[in-house]
Amino acid sequence: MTLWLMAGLLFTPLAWAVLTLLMDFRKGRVVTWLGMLVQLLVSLGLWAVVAGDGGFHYALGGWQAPLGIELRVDGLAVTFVLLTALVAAACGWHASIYLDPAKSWHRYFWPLYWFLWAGLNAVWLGGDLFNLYVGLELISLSAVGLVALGGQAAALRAAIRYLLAALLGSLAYLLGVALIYGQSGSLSLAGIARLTEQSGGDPGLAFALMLMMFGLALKTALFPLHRWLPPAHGIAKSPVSALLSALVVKASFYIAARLWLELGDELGSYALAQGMGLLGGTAVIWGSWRAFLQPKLKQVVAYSSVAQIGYLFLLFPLTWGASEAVSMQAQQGITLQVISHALAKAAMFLAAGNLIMSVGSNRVEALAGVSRFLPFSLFSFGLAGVSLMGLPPSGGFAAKWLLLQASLGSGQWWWLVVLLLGGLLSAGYVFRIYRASFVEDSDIDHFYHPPRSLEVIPMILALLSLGLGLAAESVLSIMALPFEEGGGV
Amino acid sequence: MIDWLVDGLLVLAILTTAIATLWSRHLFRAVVMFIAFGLLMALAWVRLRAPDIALAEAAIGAGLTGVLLLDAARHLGSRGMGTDGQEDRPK
Amino acid sequence: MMRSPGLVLAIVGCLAFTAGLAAAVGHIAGTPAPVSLPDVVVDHLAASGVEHPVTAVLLNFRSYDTLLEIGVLVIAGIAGISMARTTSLEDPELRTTDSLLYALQRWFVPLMLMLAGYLLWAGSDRPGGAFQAGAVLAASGVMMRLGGIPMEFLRPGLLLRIGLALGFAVFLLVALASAFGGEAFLAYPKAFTKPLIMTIETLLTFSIAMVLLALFVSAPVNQAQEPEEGEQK
Amino acid sequence: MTSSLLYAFAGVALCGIGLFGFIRLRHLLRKLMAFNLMGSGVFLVMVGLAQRQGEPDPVPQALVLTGIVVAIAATALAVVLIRRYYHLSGQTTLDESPKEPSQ
Repeated sequence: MTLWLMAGLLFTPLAWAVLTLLMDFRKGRVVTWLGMLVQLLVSLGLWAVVAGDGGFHYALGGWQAPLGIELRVDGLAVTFVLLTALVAAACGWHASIYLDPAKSWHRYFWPLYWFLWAGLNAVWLGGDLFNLYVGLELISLSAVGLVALGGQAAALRAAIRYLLAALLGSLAYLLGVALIYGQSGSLSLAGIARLTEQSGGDPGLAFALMLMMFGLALKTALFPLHRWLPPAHGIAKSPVSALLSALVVKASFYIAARLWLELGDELGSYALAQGMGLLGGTAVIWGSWRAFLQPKLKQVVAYSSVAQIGYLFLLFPLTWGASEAVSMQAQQGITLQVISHALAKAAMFLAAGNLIMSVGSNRVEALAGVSRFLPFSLFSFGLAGVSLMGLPPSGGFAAKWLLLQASLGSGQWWWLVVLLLGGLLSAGYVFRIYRASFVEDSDIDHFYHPPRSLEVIPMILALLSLGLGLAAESVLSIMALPFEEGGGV
Repeated sequence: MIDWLVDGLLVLAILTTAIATLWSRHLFRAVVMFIAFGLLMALAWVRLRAPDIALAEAAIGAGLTGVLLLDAARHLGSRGMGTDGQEDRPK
Repeated sequence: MMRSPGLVLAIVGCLAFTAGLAAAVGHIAGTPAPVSLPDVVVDHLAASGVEHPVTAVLLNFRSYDTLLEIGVLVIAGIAGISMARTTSLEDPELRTTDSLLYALQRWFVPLMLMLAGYLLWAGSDRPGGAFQAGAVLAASGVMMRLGGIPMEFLRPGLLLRIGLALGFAVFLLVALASAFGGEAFLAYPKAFTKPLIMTIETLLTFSIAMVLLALFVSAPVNQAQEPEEGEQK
Repeated sequence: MTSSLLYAFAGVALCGIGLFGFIRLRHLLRKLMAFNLMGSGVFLVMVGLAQRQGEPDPVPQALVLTGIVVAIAATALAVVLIRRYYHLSGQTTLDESPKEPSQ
């Protein structure tokens, strides 16, 4: 059973990429719906298997690490696989209605979309450092292709900038891998973690870890390396922006977090941990402030991503040298933040796409009067905003509550400032959109009405993000499952 | 001893062509330097006893990338001198 | 020349990076690696179906990397042709009258095709393999194109897309079949390992060449707008 | 010190040169070439460091082959994007305002 689920999980996105490449947009859409269903069922099945029996290593090609590549199928990985299935299916569904089938280049949306999904799954499950590099490149290149789709000058500019940043980030990561391989002779993360635990810290490896952290932070758009993100996420088509903000930036962060949790104790340092946290905290405040100032709706949402990504980097100071309990709280808080931000930000971008489609302009002022015509999408936008602000009972609230406890538990009270100020500032930019859309003296009285299904999708995502706070316990329980040790000598 | 001499000269040549690639005044010459760099890299791989990579580097690194960049350099240089004037700017 | 603070920062940053990296390499070079992977590879070489260790690593031990890597190549090809707005590949500008190029093409192209064939065949027991052969094949295609040979199959149509994906699709099918027939995704059945690897390599050569050629062809931009196939003017 | 290690240090230098070029050069094709130089540097470190005892190691060699293919894919895609961008905007850099060449 597990064998079938794993094969299905790895095979479906790649196979669907090939299938949809051979079709035009309309046929590709129908085939994609089928693929989403398969992928959702397989992800759900795997989640249930892991929830029931615990995690395991999966040796590809039957070759054990370090010779072969082993996948690490644990609670966290399958949670993210399931999250990806949910969000990607929602974005794909939205795209299948949102994108114009008459434009010939939109046929290439589907294969790129499926390759992106395949890359994400490869990263969540990856347990081999070089394989993670290839997975990252799979994600980056398909994401760049999606941003550039359509080929207008501004989109190309954003895509080139994105591509260059992503390539530099991957190269820094790969250089770290080269050093680690030179030192330990292995590429399996589990094996390397065991080796460093035995031999203790090593300056060469510590430098490698720093290089990898730099590369991954660049790909995650951590302040001050964030400048490629707003143009790319702002200019892409809304379903693409949703995918990029909700999932793609999380992939590189996920690798950074995995490396940190496995190797950070031996190879990290207090300065590195605090430095990452400081940059994250600055990102929260700077990103929120910039979001507040943006004249364009999608730029507001994109800068909000820069801010929300900042919270994730609090993982580093909150787990370094902390007690088991505090570290666990921080990890749980970050996991919830990843999930709730993914759901909320996807909802926000999709709703923003609907609003832009409705008023025919991407400027915030142009939203005047939209509250009368499109209350449903505006409401989804607001609900997602509630989660970003961290108000109860949203997932964002549960996440920040855990982070708050971890900050107090480890005696690092200064992160409270970030948590509180970030919430207030995000309230600022969400209410700014609301105020603009409730302005009554609008001279436009004609609004285009997007199909109802386009409005339903962001609503579902926003409600999930809101409800996550109530189900936080059960979502997090799978993380604490036993994991089959061994593998990766 | 002679081995060290060969390796040392090769490394020196690689670094020189690398610098020449980035800071040649003319884009076209830079690309030619890049191709030369690729061929020297292929030699370096032979010295590192990695003939597979040497073949790939010669075919892909020097050959295809070179042609791709040459074609692009010709195109980007054809409509006037670009707008940033990186090439035609006096030093 | 103006010395901006940015330049100073970049110089200092790059020097610090280089020095740190050199120190790390120097430090690591002084320590023996705890795991010797080459020995493990040699131990399992007999079971890999090929005699050349690099090919064994690429197409058997770490075949998942290779599968995803071909995926990366296909993505680049897709993104590239999604930008292409070429009318016909018989671009008059490209039809050269250069007699040197003509002679080169006359003699070189068959030679290069033979070289590609040799590299592919050699891959199982000595240096060579799908990547090198595919690159040489693509290079001969580039030459043919520079010589003005039309090569209609490179138009962004169904045929091109099949060509792009063929090697990848077959690789994927083998992976899936091995998952259902055997023990794991990508675990080839013992008896068929060598023929399977050879089949995959042959088709990969073809597809790698197609992707690289498609990217070369879609790079030039011209004004012409032409509806793709399946669309009416 | 073996000759493999010499190449590893050459790779270190290439990484430094490439990084500096990548940051400072503004012409997109030059940036792309700087990226490729840096990539070659990383590959040299990977193989040179792993083979410091002098014996060839097929694993990093295979990784570098994979890396070269990924690099050409990225380079070729970047060239397509850059050429189309130039065609549409007439620019060869990402600068906001195409005046005032500094450096």
